[in-house]
Amino acid sequence: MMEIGLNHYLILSTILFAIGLVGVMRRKNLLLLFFATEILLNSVNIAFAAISHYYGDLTGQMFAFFVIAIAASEVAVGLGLLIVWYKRHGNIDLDSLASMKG
Amino acid sequence: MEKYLYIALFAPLVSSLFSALFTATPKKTFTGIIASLLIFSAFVSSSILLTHILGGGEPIHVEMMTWMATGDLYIPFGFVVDEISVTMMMVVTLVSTVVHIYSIGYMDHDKGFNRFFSYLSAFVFSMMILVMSDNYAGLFIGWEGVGLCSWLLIGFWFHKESATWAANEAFIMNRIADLGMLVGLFLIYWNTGTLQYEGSFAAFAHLDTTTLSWIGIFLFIGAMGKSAQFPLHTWLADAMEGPTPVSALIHAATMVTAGVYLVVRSNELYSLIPHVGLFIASLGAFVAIFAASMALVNRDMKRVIAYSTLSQLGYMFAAAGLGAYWVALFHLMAHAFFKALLFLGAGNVMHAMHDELDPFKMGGLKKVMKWTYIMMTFASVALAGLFPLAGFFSKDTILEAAFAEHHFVIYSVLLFTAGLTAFYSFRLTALIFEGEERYKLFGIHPHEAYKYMLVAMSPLLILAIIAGAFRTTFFGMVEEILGAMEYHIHSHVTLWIMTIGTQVFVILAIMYAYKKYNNAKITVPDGTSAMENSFMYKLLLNQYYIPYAYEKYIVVPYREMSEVFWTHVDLKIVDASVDGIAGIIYNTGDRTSAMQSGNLSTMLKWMVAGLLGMLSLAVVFGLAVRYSDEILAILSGLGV
Amino acid sequence: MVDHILSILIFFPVVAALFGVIVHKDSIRAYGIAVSVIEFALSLWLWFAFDGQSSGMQFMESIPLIPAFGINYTLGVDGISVFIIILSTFVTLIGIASLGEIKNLKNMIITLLVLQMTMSGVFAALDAIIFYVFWELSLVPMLYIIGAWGGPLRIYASIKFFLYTFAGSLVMLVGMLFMAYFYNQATGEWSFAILDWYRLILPENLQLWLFVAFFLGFAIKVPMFPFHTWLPYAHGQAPTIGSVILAAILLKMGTYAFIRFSLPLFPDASVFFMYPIAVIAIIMVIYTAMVAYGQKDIKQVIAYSSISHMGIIIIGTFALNVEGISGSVFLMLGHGVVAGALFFLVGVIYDRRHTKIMSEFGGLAHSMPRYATIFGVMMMASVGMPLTINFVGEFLSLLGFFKQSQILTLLAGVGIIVGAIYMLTAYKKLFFGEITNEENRNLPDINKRELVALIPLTFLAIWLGVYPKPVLDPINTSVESIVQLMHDKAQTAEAKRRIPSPLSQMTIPVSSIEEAH
Amino acid sequence: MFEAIAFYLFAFLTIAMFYIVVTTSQALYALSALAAGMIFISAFFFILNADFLGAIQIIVYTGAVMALYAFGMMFFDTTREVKEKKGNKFIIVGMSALAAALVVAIFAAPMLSTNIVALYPSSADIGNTQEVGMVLFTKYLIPFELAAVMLLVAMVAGIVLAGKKMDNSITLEDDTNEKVLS
Amino acid sequence: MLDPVNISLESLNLTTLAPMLIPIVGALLILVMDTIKGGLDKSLYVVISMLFMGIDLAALLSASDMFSVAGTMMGAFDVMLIDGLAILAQLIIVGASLLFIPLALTGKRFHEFSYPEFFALFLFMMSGFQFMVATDNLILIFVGLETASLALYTLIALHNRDKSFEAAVKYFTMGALAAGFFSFGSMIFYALTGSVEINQIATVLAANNYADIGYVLIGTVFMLASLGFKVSLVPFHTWTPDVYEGASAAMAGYMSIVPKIAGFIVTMRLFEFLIHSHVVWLEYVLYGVVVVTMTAANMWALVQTDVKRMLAYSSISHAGFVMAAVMIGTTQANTALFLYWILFSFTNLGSFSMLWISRQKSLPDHQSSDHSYNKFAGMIHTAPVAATIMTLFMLSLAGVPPFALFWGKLYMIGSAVSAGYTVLALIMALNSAIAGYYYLKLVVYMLMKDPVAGVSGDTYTRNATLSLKTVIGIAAVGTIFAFIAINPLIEFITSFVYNSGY
Repeated sequence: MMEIGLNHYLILSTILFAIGLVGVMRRKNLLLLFFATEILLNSVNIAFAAISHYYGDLTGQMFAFFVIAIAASEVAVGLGLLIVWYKRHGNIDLDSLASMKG
Repeated sequence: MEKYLYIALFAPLVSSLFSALFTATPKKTFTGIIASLLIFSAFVSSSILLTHILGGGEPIHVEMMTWMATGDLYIPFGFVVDEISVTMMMVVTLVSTVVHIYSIGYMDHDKGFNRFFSYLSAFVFSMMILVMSDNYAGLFIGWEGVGLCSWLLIGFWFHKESATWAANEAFIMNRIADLGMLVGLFLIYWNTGTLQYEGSFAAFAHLDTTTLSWIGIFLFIGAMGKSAQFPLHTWLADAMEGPTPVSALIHAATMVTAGVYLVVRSNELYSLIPHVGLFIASLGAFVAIFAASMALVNRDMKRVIAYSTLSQLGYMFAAAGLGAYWVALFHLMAHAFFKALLFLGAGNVMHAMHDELDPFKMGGLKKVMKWTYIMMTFASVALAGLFPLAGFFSKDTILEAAFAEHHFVIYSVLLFTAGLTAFYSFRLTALIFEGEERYKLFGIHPHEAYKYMLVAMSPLLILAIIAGAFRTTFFGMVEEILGAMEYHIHSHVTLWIMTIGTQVFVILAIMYAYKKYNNAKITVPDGTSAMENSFMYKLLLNQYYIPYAYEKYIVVPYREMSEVFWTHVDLKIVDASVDGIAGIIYNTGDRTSAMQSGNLSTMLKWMVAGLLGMLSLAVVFGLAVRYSDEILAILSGLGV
Repeated sequence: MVDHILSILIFFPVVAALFGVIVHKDSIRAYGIAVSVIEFALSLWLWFAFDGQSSGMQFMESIPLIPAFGINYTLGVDGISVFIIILSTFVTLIGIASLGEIKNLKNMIITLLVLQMTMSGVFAALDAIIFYVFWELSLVPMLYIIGAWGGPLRIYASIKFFLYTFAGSLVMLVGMLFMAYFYNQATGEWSFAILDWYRLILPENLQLWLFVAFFLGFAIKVPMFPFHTWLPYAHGQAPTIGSVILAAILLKMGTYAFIRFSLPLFPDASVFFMYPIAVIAIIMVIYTAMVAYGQKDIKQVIAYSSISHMGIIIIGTFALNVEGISGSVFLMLGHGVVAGALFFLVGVIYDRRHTKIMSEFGGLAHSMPRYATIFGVMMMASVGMPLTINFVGEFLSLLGFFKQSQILTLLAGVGIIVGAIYMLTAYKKLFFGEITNEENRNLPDINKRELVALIPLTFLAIWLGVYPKPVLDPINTSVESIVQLMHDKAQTAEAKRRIPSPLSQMTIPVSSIEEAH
Repeated sequence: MFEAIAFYLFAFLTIAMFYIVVTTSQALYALSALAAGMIFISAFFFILNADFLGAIQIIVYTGAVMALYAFGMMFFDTTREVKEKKGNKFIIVGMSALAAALVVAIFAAPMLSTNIVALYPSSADIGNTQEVGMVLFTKYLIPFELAAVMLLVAMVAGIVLAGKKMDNSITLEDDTNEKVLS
Repeated sequence: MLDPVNISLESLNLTTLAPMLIPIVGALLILVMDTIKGGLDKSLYVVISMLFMGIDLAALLSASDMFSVAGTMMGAFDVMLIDGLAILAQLIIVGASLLFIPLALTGKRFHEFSYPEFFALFLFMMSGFQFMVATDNLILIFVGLETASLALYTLIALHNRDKSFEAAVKYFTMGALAAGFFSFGSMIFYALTGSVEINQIATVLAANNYADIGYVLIGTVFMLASLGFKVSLVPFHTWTPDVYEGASAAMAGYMSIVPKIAGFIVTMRLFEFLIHSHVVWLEYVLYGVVVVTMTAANMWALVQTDVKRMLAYSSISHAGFVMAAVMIGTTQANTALFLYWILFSFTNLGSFSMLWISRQKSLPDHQSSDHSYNKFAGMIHTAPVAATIMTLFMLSLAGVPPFALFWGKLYMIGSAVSAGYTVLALIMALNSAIAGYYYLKLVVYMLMKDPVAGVSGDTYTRNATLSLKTVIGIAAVGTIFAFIAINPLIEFITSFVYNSGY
């Protein structure tokens, strides 16, 4: 228990990922929804770093690095989209995105 | 000789096609004349062929061309003129010549004059094919061809509902029998490898009795239809809706006897299976009395004669079934003459009475229609079988044959029927020609038929009288081919007693008929007399309720079943299940497309759900793999 | 040129159709007739050049199309297919020649020419995939014909027609792929050539499965009970020309395919399924005849009667002997002529009265005697009157099957009775009796344009009934080789027995005669 | 021992922070909690000797990303309480429960792969940043460059989307009289 | 201290990078040009894009020549992997892009084409997809995927109307979730094997004899979820219809082809070794997913009222069809995958282009979507040629021979049959039959219904220009005469796929 192994990190990562999932499912505000997706990516990063550490291999860190880059890019595009939407509709409520269905 | 064969065969066809050219035009008398001439030429050719055969000439056999040939099957258009077919050809061409000429007068005022001759000649052609073919398939062509012409001619007055109904009935009933015949043909082919008479007859000798019996039975089923034997007899009476010359030619003299011809032609088969023959004979005897009984009370002149025909066909089958093929054929010939005469006479009466058919509405016509009276009386006498007319010789021989073969039941039935025959024949004559002139009540002014019609009928009259004289010649001719034998009653005394007894019985019947119907008290029945209300009378008048039963238990259920099959089975089950499958697919799509609510949150949930679903599967599988040993242990512990 | 006559036959109409697009619509009828006359002449030439004594495929052409997957553009005809091709060109010709004044005539003629291509293609194809291509492609023009010129329910009918057939043939396609796969397993090469497949002897259980797969495709096309319900709709809604071609040619694709594929490829399975299929065929014969009797619409009567007749064709096919198969092939032609003519005839009154309900008519024989005559001839041909074309086929089919089962043949034979019942009844309703509906009193009799279509058909119906030899002989030759092939390929003793070799003489009389002496 | 305490402490903190992110109805709380969570995550990186990553995490996330979000939040005026319609709680709760169960099931068992050979082994005597640089500019040069392109894409995309030109949609303009190219 | 690293330039094999770099250069050039002189006409950018795509194509062709001589090439520190799959997929990507980009030259003006950035982003996206297929390194795949996706979201949104924003947001959000799945999946594989290269992963797993099968499955699940989103497998497909509807028809057509082929390549690389190692679980799950995808998407397509949405569902169904090839995993199946997709590209691009040329700017009366079925009613009367061509595409999609897609289906079902997947083959066949209905529905509307009042022939070609017509012509010719090209295609693809070890 006190010896922190890889599994601890993995479990932590998974828990955080699950929290992210809950957020993704639960959030109706797009901005807050994007927060949840950040949680997803971050949770994975912990795991990558941990594996990298325990295997003594740098690839995991590399992956985490790129994940961070991706997360940053996503934010830019995502916010851009939100801005456009907000300009037109004055809200970023997810439920307002329902003109197409069936 | 072959050219005469071809003339005899194709002259009617030419005649038919020629008349057909004018079907769309108004009446042209010359079509009738030319048709009659062509048929007459066929008659002449047949006569020449007859002389050839009578003179001991070889049977003529020609093979015109191949019809169907595939696999081992080979069917040519082959024709044979031998003793049997030449007899039939004579009967057919003679009667049809007479009927053609007669029809020129009879159909005088009909719009469909030209059409009529076309049909009539087509019928003759079909009949010629039927009797001249050298194989069963060719016979079947003629068989169906006469059926077609019969349909056309019964329904000739197609504006009449009853006529067209009767035409269809006749056709369909015949089809039922034709199926039997087809099956017979199939049996012959697969057991003998050929449908030629020669080849199959040769092979019959080597087949086992069961097979032969089946062949015999199925062929006879075919014959039953064409010859209107019970239970397929109802169409014949209804067929009287057609013009009377048609009834004379088709439904008395020729087509209906095709069944007899078939049995006679297949004598080599039937002589191998006497038990089937006995059945045929018994059925024939039954039909003889059965039909005669219906003739007793019927109030339709033509129907009475039709029942009489039926009854006489029963005689023929009785003879053929008992192996007396030549007798059957002889009776067929004789019957053709006097029955055609009887019908044509009836036609005259109808013409005179403006298509009135109820003899009770006639009476005393002998004054205006003397020649018709004479002809019909002679014909009736011949029918009744009085010496020395044709009917005596042929019918009496049948009785003798039955007696000689020790089939006493058949004999008695036939004997009794002879009495009935005499009774109804003279009931009819008496009602029509004797007694009060009841037609006056209905304002009808009867007149005798055209002269040439009467002249045309005269050969029949003569033959009805003298045909009996040909008995010996005929016997000599067909002896070889039909394996014919004279029937000898063991003692002359018995023979004499029988003959005279029969004659007396018949004469008594005639006298009773005259007594009963030749008096002034006869009125048009109105359904009030005690006799008319008796059970028997009603039974007979309604033809034993057989047509009624057919209608109620076959026709109506068939129609209803068809409706049900269509509206319920086809539309509601078969089609609906096809549409149902499509509908299920469509509706599933329709309902589940709600999954696509367009809401992003739902979409995300679906993604997560998909992930979790697969994860659960993976975990279950992973655990199962990891603990597979334990699971196996548990399962084996449970005894699985 | 004669070496490529089949390709020319197939592609000439479609090329002509493409050029037809630029023809002005006033002249399109003449153009269509000209093209179809040439096509018909080509097909007659095919007949002329055809060697009736040879049992093999003739005018073979082969161009590699997808050699990597064993698909080649292979064509060829034998006695079985050559006449159906001729019939198809003939029906197209008279169909175009007798087209009435319809809207979008140009589209119709172009569509018909495309349809002609697919029809020739199906019957000339000797490669399963090429066969399938034309088979499926034929649906499209027909879909358009029904859907664009049909009655009020035309869209439903056309979609039903298309999808039903499409679904069935996709299953068949899977079967074909399996067949090719087995060929690949056996020889190491891919091939979809039918003649190659003929050489393949499959184990019986595989045969059964493949037979079923092919059967679905064919049975729906034929159409066999209970897959037949698209047909009444298709016929009921289709314009006259559509019904004519559908009945005369398209339905024959199914029965033809049975003979081309199912029998020679799966002889053991054919024997195995003979009885079930015969029972289905008998249901088709009797049941649909009864349904036909219950109809109120004359066209539906004829539509159901088609199904009934197809039952007899199936029976003949599954007789598995030369007599039966020859008969069924001949009956395909016969039914093509007769059903085609009957649909033409229905079209005639429909053009005049715009109704097909029988109770609207009655007594037409008074006002339209010539029409009644031709109808009568065709009706008699339809009920199988001897000396008409249908009799030969029906007789031989039933005769053939009689060898396999007497009882079932007897039941199938009931078809000639029930067939007469609905046909005569319908005829009576249309033509007999007094004229009850005043509108019928002055209907013009059949006109020249209609006679153009009907006279040749009537002539054919009788000519081939009286003298079927020129057609029956080549059919017989080819059928014999197919039956021989089946006999040789059959593995089970039962199948060997059921499929007699046409080369051996009929044994029964000979042996029994010898025994007797 | 220190490591364990640190792990549990930060694990608790991150979970708590992220829990707040997904549950709070105050956007501002969520933003703050997210930022805090990210910083706590960087702590793990430091624990795990991934110093470079930790630095990047703080700079990129808490510096750049959070700044962007903060800007966005101001723009969207979501500082007030976020009203979220309550969806079907049952589904979410159910799925979360399932997820939790799966997590336990999955990671209850240890991973068996022990014989992993490090492809790019980290060595104790070199600084983490140097190591990372070494790998990044050899092996992962191409992904790195592509990441640069990706950022460029994101930048262009952001600019274009948020640009003024988007305000008037040509797509929706009616241009019936427009010259037709053909 | 670190030793200096000496790397020879040859060992980097930089030619492997050429096909991806060319579009990047093109994109940069466009950006630079715009900076120097704004307001240039879109046709210029279209031509420049095409030019670079042409060069790209040439580079790919030379790469394919090299491949056929030298086999699989690795490059750039073994990150790049140029094998047959990579080349084929890139050919499809570049080819489809080449056909797509002229669709920008519309008769009407649309918002997105007024941006030079549109073309730059487009080229970036292409390059992203090219990277994605030309590597087996999960990191590069991920980065390539995101590059392409981010560009794609923007391209959709640039159409600039509510529906396209909605589409972009939906796509983006779900894409972010899928990215999370992808990284989690990669993490598990990394945890299992210490590597993020698929080859290496396979080797290590095989060496361990799949001892951690449970974890492998978990990783697989996440990967499947993520890639399933990309290639739109049920239940990860939900974005597809909405995004297709929201995007311009041209974009939708493009999306139905290019991102998916990239997804399929990754799927093949990742899953086929698992299937070949008899991970039966994956096989079963894929089987289920494939069947559900084909069938359910077909059913939903049945009930659509808008042609574009119908085509969206239909492309989901087609994706399921193709996914079956991945599951079957034989060389023939993989060949079938490419063959199918090439043929599908022609047909689908053609049909979406037909929608594109009939695009009106404002919605017609009583219609809630751009391309409702009703719009096409009676088209044969008003625009016969267009109707005929559209019919052609529909028939091809339905798999009516001899049009393009029939051959794809034939070969695909054939590969299923050859691999013993009888039931699957039947399901595929029956699904094609179901699909027939909705394609036919459009045909029925066009050919058999009467035109809606007030619709004239140019309704359907209002957006048409020569370049659009050319694209449609190419697609039509490709669809009709596909049968000529099938054999060379099969041989070409088979040699490439086979030599890549698939």
